[in-house]
Amino acid sequence: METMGFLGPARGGRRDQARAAPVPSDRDVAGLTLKTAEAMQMETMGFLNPDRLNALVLFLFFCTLVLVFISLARRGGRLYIRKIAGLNAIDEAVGRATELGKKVLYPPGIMSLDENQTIASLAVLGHVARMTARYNTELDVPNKDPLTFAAARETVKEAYMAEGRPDLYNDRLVHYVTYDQFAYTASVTGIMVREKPAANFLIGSFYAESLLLAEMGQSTGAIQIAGTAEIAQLPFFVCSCDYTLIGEELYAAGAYLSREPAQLGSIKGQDITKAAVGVYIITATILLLLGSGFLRRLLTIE
Amino acid sequence: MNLLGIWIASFLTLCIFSFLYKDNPFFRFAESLFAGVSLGYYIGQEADQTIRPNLIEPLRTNFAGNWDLLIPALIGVNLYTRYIPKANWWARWSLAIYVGYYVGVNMVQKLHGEVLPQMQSTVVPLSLSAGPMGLLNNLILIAGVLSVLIYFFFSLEHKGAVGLTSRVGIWFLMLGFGAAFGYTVMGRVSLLIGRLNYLITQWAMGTVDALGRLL
Amino acid sequence: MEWLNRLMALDRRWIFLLVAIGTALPIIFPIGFKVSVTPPAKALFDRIEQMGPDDVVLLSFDYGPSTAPENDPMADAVLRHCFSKRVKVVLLSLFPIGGVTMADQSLARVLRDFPDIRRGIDYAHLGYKSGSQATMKQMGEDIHRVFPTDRYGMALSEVPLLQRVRTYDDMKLVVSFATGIIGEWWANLINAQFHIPVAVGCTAVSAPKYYAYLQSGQMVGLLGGLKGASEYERLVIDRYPIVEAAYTRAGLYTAIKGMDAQTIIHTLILLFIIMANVAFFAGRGRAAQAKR
Amino acid sequence: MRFLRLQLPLLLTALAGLIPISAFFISENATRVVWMKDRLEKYMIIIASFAILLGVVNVVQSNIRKIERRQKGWPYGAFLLAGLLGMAFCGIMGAARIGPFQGIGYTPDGGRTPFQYGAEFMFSPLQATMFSLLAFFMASAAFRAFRARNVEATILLVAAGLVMLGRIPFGEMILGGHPFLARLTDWMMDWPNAAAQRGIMIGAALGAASLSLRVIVGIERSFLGVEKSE
Repeated sequence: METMGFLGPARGGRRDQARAAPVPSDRDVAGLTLKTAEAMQMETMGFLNPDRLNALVLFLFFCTLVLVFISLARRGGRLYIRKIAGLNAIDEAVGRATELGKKVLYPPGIMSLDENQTIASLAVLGHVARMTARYNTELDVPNKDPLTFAAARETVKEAYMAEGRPDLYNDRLVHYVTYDQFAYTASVTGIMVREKPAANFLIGSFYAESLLLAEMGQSTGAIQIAGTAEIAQLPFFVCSCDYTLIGEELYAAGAYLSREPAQLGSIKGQDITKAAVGVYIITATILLLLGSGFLRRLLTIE
Repeated sequence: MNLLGIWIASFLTLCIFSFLYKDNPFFRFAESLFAGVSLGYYIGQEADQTIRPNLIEPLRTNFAGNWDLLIPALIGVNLYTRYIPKANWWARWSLAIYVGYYVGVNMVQKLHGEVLPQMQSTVVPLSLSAGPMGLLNNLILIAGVLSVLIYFFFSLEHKGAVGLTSRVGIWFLMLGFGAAFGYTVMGRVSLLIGRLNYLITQWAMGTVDALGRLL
Repeated sequence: MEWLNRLMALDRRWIFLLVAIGTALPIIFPIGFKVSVTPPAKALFDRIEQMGPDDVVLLSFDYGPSTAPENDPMADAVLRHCFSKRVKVVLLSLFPIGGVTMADQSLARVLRDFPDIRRGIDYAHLGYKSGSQATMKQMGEDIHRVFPTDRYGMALSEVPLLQRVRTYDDMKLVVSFATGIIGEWWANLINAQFHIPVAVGCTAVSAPKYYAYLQSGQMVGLLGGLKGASEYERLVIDRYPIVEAAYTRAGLYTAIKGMDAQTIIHTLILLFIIMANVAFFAGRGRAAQAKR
Repeated sequence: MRFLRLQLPLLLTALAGLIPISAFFISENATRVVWMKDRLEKYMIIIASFAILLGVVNVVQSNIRKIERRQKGWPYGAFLLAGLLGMAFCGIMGAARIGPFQGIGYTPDGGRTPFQYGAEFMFSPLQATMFSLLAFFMASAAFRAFRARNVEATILLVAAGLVMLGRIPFGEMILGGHPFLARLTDWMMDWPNAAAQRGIMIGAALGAASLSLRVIVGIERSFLGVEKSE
């Protein structure tokens, strides 16, 4: 993960991976001749890639469940969603900034829109921006990725419109800093020590800068709510922030905050899939114990 | 030229380190310069490594075969319509295409590349063939994965058995986080060693060397 | 009990100062904590030790400046080992951001102590080539086609050493000094297809991943982070006096010095943690008493 | 109008999302689909490159405003612009191969292009130094956070402490040369830590996939700024 931590995001992450060749499969190693033979065989086998049938089954299973629960929720089925402490604390954090007359700082991660965590972060940003609009609290959204910057501007603008406060919105709320991970970190820590925001939201995809931002924010006494699915960075957020959204909690945050039935329904569908995954693991383990590796083999990816 | 460069680099290094004491004009200078230089750096990188080989060169050498590359160029240019008051919502189209594409890529990648293999490596033999320790390890692995998954259940109240299991899940998370924290300290310390070593050997000793040669 | 409160609220700048001193001191005054050698490092050492002056080793520099403090010492140590043993070396880089500079610099550092090692005869430097995976595979067919000229602009056919090196079959070992995925490709792609033994020197953070390749036999040796590098330095120093002289030169950065700093910082952090907890519990005890 | 403003973006998102999904499941000899996916991948890289200027425009605008109005700290805005323009100029001239600007790396004879000079003596050291600050913050975070406040914090603390001890020769010294701590470290990384990571990963992957689906069907649209009321 070291490259991802340092060079990856600095050079634009996924786009670089896209440029590099994908991780090789056995077929690649076997060489071209095999490939053509197999291609001929596949032509007779039809339209679908036989290597990915297991993924297709999972995909269809997952989509069906999520979509079914979305439509059930829309028809008015009541859904229970457990409390997520980090998200309930958002009100408290923005409230404190309002009381103290200080700003709310929201760096939406350092990755582009090609990363789902960024999309998830923007959903939370929409909620936070509506609150700052409602209470007339200053909001500051510094950006590292230019596309995220463009989208964050739309998100915040729409939040201020929705709250009926277009007068409070201006383009300076969301601004661009630089494309380098650590130059961005230097600027954001600069904002933290100079302007002493009362609440810092570190939600999205963060890499090595996570600890720098979180520790610096901690030293200025801000309430900090962090959230990421970058496993390597979670320990630092957990140590230095008041609340941390871990992995899946980040992705669910937008739905949780929106309280829209459709969004909550998707979370229910996701939960059922998770249960199915657990049951599958247990069943496959028992079968393996009885001497059949069949269910385990089904999970093999080419 | 080289020694001058090393002096510049060392000065900037010290400017950044000064922030550890407190915010000061030197750090602010380095911070601003860094923001500017890095942005300029990526403009250069993108121009030379992306725009040139992926857009300009293909269009120049074989326009007929690559004319379609003008489409993304147009989508890219469309991002700037935000500055035209009447068309300031056109940019949405570009964002929609970009987000849509990657959301699709991520969806299959996550299900195929993460869920399936992680499930598979959790299905481990619970037999004594690998010795009692091997069995214990495998049990720990399965228990850990399942309890963490239970922690992530959103639509169940965390009470009773579910609450207990999810608590165990949190313990697993904390153990993992602690271990990972301790493990990372090492790599980070070597970064600092690298910087201090630069200051000591390249800058201090390099300057002494150069002075010696001069005299 | 005032000191307890003060300790709990210790200004972190004191911690910063101690960390700075703890890191800088060993660079200037090496301590030389004893390093125990692990089997994966010894395996790589033994393999090169068994080679003779006719054998060729390929060193791939697959890292950049960001992890140089970890990767540099391993590259230097392996290079010194090969040169002491007169094993022939071919260098190249597949890492786009600064990899080839790493190779240049490592070579320059090591050559200072080996005045009789000749370019083109004892070693060859191919330079950088993009396309990592594809390049690696093409090299299995013909290195001369992938690299028409060497780092210094000379045609490969005119470099004496390379006249007899055309594919992986002409080499005995690949050592990749890697920060990211390229090291894994050597192990799971090139080793699988061309059967040339592979060893990797990786960063501490990625070491656990490589253990899997080691266990499955796709790799013959592993140097993990600064610790692995210091082990290799120790092995080479103990075996070759000429290298020992090189390593005692003032101002040279070595993994052994790095490990000193590492040890001091880890100990320091552990002491901080213990102090903080003692103060925390003492404080809590008093609070409980006050309540009663 | 309403279609262009609201429905078209949602439609484009869904369409763009379905292409890589179907390409993924369709066999590789359906060359058309694969070609289209490869082509789209290239497109995205180009689109993203165009976006960087969007950020540059914003940075230049706001700093010029700062300097013009002599706002607090305006000289820093000037430094920023100087760095930006200087580096960008060398880079663009290098990409176009004009005059002494032959590329952005080293020249064939081993010298540095102006861009490389800036990268090597300003950009890289600044980056590496910021990165190295982590060593300091690791120490201060450990000091503050690792206190045995409750069960969870204690587990965190003990795991971190043991691993740190297991990674240095000192740990072995305490145990009289026995590599127990090093082995314990490896065990913790290989088993409990792997289990935790795997659990997070499976959960997060499902969460991400669910988010993807919400975006594709148009339920989640904050990133577009499309009004909920529209």
